[in-house]
Amino acid sequence: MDDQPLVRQDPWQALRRHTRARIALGRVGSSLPTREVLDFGLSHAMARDAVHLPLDTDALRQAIESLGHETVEVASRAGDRHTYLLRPDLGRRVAPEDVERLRGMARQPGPDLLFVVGDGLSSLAVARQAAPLLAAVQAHWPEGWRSGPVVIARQSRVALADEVGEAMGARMVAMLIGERPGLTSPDSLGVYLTWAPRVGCHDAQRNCISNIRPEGLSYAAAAHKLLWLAREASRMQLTGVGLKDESDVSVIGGDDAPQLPKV
Amino acid sequence: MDDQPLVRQDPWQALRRHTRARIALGRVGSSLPTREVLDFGLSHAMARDAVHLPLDTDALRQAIESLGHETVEVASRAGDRHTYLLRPDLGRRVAPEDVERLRGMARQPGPDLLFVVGDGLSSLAVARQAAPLLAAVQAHWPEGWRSGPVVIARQSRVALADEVGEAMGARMVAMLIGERPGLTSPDSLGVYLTWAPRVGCHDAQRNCISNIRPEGLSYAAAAHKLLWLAREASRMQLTGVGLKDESDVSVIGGDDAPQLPKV
Amino acid sequence: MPSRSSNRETFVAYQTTIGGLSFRFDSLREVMAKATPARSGDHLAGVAAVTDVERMAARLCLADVPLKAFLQDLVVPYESDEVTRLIIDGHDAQAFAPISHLTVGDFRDWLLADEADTAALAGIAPGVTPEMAAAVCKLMRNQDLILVARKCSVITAFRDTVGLPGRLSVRLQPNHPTDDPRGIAASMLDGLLYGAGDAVIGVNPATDSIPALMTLYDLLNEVIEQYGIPTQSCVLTHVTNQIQVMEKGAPVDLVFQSIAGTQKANESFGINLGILDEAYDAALSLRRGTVGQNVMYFETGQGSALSANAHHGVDQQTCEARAYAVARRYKPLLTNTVVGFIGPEYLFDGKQIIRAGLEDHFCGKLMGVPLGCDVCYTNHAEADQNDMDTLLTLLGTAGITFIMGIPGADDIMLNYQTTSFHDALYLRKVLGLRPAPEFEDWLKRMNIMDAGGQVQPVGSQHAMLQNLPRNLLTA
Amino acid sequence: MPSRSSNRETFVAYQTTIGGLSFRFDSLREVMAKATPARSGDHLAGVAAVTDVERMAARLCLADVPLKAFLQDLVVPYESDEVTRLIIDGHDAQAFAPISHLTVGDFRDWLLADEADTAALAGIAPGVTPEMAAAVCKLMRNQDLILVARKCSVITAFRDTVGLPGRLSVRLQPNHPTDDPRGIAASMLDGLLYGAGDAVIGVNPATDSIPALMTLYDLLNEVIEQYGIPTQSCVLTHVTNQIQVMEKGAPVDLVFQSIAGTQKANESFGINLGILDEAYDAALSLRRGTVGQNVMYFETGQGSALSANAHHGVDQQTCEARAYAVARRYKPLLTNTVVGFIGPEYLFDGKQIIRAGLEDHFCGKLMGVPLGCDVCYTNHAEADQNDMDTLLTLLGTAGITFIMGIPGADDIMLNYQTTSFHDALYLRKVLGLRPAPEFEDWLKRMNIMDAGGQVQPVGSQHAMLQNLPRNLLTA
Ligand code: B12
Ligand code: B12
Repeated sequence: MDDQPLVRQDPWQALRRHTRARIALGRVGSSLPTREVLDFGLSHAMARDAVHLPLDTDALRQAIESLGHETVEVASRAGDRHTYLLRPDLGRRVAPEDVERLRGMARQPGPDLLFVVGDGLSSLAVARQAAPLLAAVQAHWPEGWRSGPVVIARQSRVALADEVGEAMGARMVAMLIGERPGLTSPDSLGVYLTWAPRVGCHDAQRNCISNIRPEGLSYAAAAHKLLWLAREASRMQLTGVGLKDESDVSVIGGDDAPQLPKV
Repeated sequence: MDDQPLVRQDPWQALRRHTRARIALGRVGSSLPTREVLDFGLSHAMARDAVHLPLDTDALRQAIESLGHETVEVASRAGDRHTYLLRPDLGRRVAPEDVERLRGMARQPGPDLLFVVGDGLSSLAVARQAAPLLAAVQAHWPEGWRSGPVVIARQSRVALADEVGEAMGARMVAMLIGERPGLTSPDSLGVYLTWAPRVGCHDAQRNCISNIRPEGLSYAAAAHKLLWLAREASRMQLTGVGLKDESDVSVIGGDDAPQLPKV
Repeated sequence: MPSRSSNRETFVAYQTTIGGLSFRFDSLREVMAKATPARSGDHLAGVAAVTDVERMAARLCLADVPLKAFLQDLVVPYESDEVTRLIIDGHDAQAFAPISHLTVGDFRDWLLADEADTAALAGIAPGVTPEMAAAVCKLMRNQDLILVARKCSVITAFRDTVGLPGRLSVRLQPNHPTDDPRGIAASMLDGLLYGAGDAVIGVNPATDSIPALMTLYDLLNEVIEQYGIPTQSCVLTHVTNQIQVMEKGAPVDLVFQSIAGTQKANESFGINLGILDEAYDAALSLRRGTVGQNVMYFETGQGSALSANAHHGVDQQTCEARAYAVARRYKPLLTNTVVGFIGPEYLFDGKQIIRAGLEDHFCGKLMGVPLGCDVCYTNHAEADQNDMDTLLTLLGTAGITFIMGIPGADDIMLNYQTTSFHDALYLRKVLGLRPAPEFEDWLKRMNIMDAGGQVQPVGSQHAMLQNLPRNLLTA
Repeated sequence: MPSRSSNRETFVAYQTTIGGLSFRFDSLREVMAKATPARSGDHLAGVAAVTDVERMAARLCLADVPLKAFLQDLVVPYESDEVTRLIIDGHDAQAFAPISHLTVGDFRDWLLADEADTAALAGIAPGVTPEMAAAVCKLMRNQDLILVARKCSVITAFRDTVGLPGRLSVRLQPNHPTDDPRGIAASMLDGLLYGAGDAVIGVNPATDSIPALMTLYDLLNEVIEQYGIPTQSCVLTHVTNQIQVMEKGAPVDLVFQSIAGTQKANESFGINLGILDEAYDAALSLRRGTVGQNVMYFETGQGSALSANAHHGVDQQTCEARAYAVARRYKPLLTNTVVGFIGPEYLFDGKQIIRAGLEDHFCGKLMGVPLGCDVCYTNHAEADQNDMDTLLTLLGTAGITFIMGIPGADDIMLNYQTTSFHDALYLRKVLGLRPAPEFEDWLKRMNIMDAGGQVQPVGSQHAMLQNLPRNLLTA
């Protein structure tokens, strides 16, 4: 067994340029080579840390305010990370005192589209992608639409935006939230758009745009999709399964929004 | 499959009178019948509780004192049950203030045989078997042997007796300790006898008598064995692998000590 | 019929006494929940037993409940839940007859007897309601779940035959965070050359956009045709999207949907039985299967009903089994429990994930559903690759129908770790399992598998590398 | 030779950098300890990695260590430890040659390659030191430990042949809290009628008394002769007692001893290699074996060295592997890791017990030792029967040589839960494993096993029930 290399390489290494998926790893017998097992283990150790990394709200607030937005900070009812992980029910609700504060800030009529930025399962995602995405949205903000302050939420789940939106009297709310960190994508942002937000909305009543980060969906593409969906939602007075995303068709007309990769 | 009973009984049920082992349980296919799985699960739930049951030192002290012994209470360095379970090193050492107290009580010359009663892994064992065993020992106490106070120790391991014995200047120490609780024997007591106890003695330097409880080794038989070993230890100036238990031979002479079951 | 759920009051409370302590449970639902092995989701829901002894007390009660009681004492009301109605109205009394006289405890004994062979188990499957399966499961040890599941056989077919004894199929899951067709094709090739893909080539699209989905269908279809692979494709978007693309003429092999065990949970997924019926009929009418017409692929997973606050006080394992009743209605090719997928709030650690995986597989198979398992965990759970190896090996022994296959076990779009192509080879090797027969023939024809049935390394001159999928050439 | 251990200083410190953070380890011993999967014993000893990232850093370092380094950089000093001397002086350089150029990381790759078949693995075994086995083990996933162990074959014999491929043997462990011969005989009968006992009939005596031990030997010997069982007996008392009873003419088949991986730990057990040599010679001279002369039975288990404060800063898994070097010297019939036996201070929960069981089995087999496993837990550990089912099934898949068999899994003398006769039948059934061939023939002759190889219920007229062991008659 000495004349053969220990690890049998896969001869399709070149395809690696098309994806960050762990393809062409090679094999020993039918198993993963040691170097891949170690690399994977290291990624796992780091991804676990990413889950627990607290959100630097100061830095985020500054980044968002520098775009010209007001910000408000709220906390969910999950007091710490451990509670957050085991009690999604608490992560979906705004701390009572913060609800009051939001109600106090509400204006009549409320925002057409309110933004909530929540740490979710990856504060890294929010730290890296939230401000650039907001900037991209701003660049194409629909004429005449009222905005509101950007609400920054700690220990939050997607549905927390419902209570925020309700308290602020928003027509629609977009939750920008850290998706759970993966080994290769520890900083991926998801956006969940909900028409007529109120406590008790369910997920079939939202639309989702996911995998937003430089190696995933670009800010520009995500912003385009979000505004397309928001406009349609406004027209149809709903979000969720009833609202089908045809945004890629509309771009074919020569709009300046970037296209998704095509075959 | 309807004419046969669901559970195939084993036709050697009668042998159950010879042992509390779970024999002749019957079978379904080759698996345990449901009733046995449930019975086992219940025993497990209860045995787990037994591990955590704290020792009622007041009751134990009274029982021992009513035999005419003085008692002293000490604690190990393991502050609570959780620490105790994970830190045997701490359970083997007497709390520093208690060591001082013991040293203060030591007389010259020290006891020939000192008793330590430790909760170990089953406070139930100690609560039930310690006083009766001490009584049985007392009944055959060697003439002229000095005793000492009975030391009651919380959160203790076997080796804790070494430090106690050393502090009290004992020639020998016998640790009466709760063995880990089994499903069928949650209250079994073990005795570990150590010649010239001092911190750092190892287990090859002790003798052990185990499974003391009414359904196991009787108090009388255990006491007989212990005193036989103690006398021999005294003669040979050692305990441990060098001291072989021949106590069952000596009883054949017509001694009044009870015999172990024989073929 | 509507009177069924109100019958519940006619049952006396469930109670038992242990060592002087008396335990009382107000409903069958409560007995079921408290009898369940500990898991975080049931704690979250507030329905779990508080002590080990209370848990055993509930099991003792449960063991004495007659199976018939589950047809009367309904854990979710008949009137307000279409899944309950499906279970009750669709119950096959004839199939149930051989076990109708048994208690839950007896049922476990019955299942483990050697007389309960593959045929006997297949015979009773339509008579087993999800609640019966869940109940008996709670009395069973891991080894029981393995032993009985192994005796069950559920065989389905589309372009190949899935679930034959001694076989293990793999879903090839070539996900990409932007659905980039080159990225997806590259992962497909990786998987095919590692012998994976006989269950389905199923991609989770990052996008929800109809035009982009159409593109994906074409891509999958082209690769399957280009290499003549006896397998089926699937795009795991919302079922309503799939209905739309079928109308637009997309080449849809399998229709996918996530399903849950209560009407309300399904509503939170934006579905109901009517929508599923519609999709099912549409897919059947395409007649794209060659060796069979099982056209549905479902995913389930403990915790989804609770997450949607739609669990009605029912424990998550019972909710999960109810989802299999939904699946069963549509004779699916595949049903997949994504067991550690959601997170630690439902299954805290490796131990809970392992147990749940075995439970789900057992309940599904007992009910006659072709259960596979996404042996997986997230980075916020207390689990690691060793736990996955463990569950994988146990499920292989239990006769799991299929598992996932992903490059290097790392899903770069869904952000979790599942099983890799290498893992599948491990399992096939260590337990002597083979792919679906049609796919196995194809692997041999393509010189991916040797005569001894081992998937061997291919050289750079391999036919598939010389003849790449179209979109990889135009890169 | 004595210079070996001081050579350590010539090695540079082990270090690696991860994402800007640099990790440094002062010794190979430290790298080994920190590379180990998390377990309570290493925390107790203060040698475990503090974070997951530090653990991975240690593994990265360890992967680059040449196997040769383990012959130089000794984890326990050569001068002061006879186990180290045994390892170094007994190292077979010729057997080591095929792997001598490898690093630890390469060694894992080498082991997993298909070319590393049973013969190749047997060839290197005498060249594998415990530290090499422990090191590579730390880089391996559970599935790797299973896959490689499965390829290893260690066959031994006394009155039957243990360790043949496709076979699983069982130690019948008929313990009783007062060594009551009727109680012991009753448990023996129970086990034999369930097809258990081909590894050994081995009783742990509650007593340490020489006369009482003589009685036990006679009892075991009589039952074996009465039924003509092709198996061996053992009384698990201290080896010095066994030397005494052999002198007194007791019918000793196997000599037993608990062993550990350092001289100091063995001293705390009251033994050293000299004592073991003496016992070994004495047992060999009795020539009581028929088909072979493997006369020793050892037990080991992670944590014993640390418990005796005799671990020298070495992690518990490496200490354990060193115990196999002691075992190997005596060509034992059986070596048994009692994996969850001691308690949670060394292996906290089911997960740690499962991992340790797989590690021990792998290391033992790799070193050429006939490893069995006492798949067990105590009531103070966080484990239950489900964990045992899991480990049992994994070890069966990995080709474990033997397991324990106890009535109902409950040892009423040692106070812990191990595997039952039923568990052994489960494992044999689900994986198609058979007992030792001579014992299998006996089971068939005795109408305990049917022609299909299944152990079937016997009727009350069964020959063994009609002809009870003597002491059960005189009850
Ligand atoms: C976890 C998860 C689920 C879980 C959610 C249960 C739970 N309690 O977490 C389950 C398995 C039930 C699920 C189901 C579905 N999901 Co999903 N899911 C995810 C995943 C992997 C992670 C989400 C996350 O990290 N959220 C962040 C945390 C902090 O928020 P949270 O409040 O804890 O989680 C909530 C949301 O995740 C929400 N949610 C989950 N999936 C979806 C999908 C849609 C369309 C919406 C509106 C909401 C939603 O449910 C959770 C509870 O409220 C993402 C992939 C990703 N990279 O993000 C896909 C993802 C969001 N899901 C997706 C899809 C398509 C679905 C389904 C529609 C599939 C189907 N055909 O049935 C269903 C139904 C969704 C619904 N209406 O409820 C797509 C969305 C594509 C898109 N752009 O619209 C994604 C991006 C993955 C994919 N590409 O397939 N999902
Ligand atoms: C756990 C255990 C062990 C563990 C101890 C490691 C540990 N850290 O716990 C291991 C596996 C290493 C072990 C080894 C042996 N044990 Co042991 N062990 C037990 C067991 C099951 C439980 C003990 C217990 O609960 N202790 C109570 C707790 C609270 O105390 P602890 O401080 O945590 O534990 C200490 C003692 O248990 C001590 N210890 C353990 N076994 C023995 C045996 C002897 C002779 C002595 C002196 C001390 C000793 O070691 C521990 C650490 O210091 C008992 C059975 C029982 N029902 O009690 C048998 C038991 C005590 N052991 C026994 C024997 C024979 C042995 C061995 C001599 C076997 C052999 N041939 O090598 C060896 C060597 C013992 C030694 N000199 O160190 C016999 C003793 C018979 C007798 N009357 O003398 C018993 C009764 C079981 C049996 N019947 O086989 N044992």
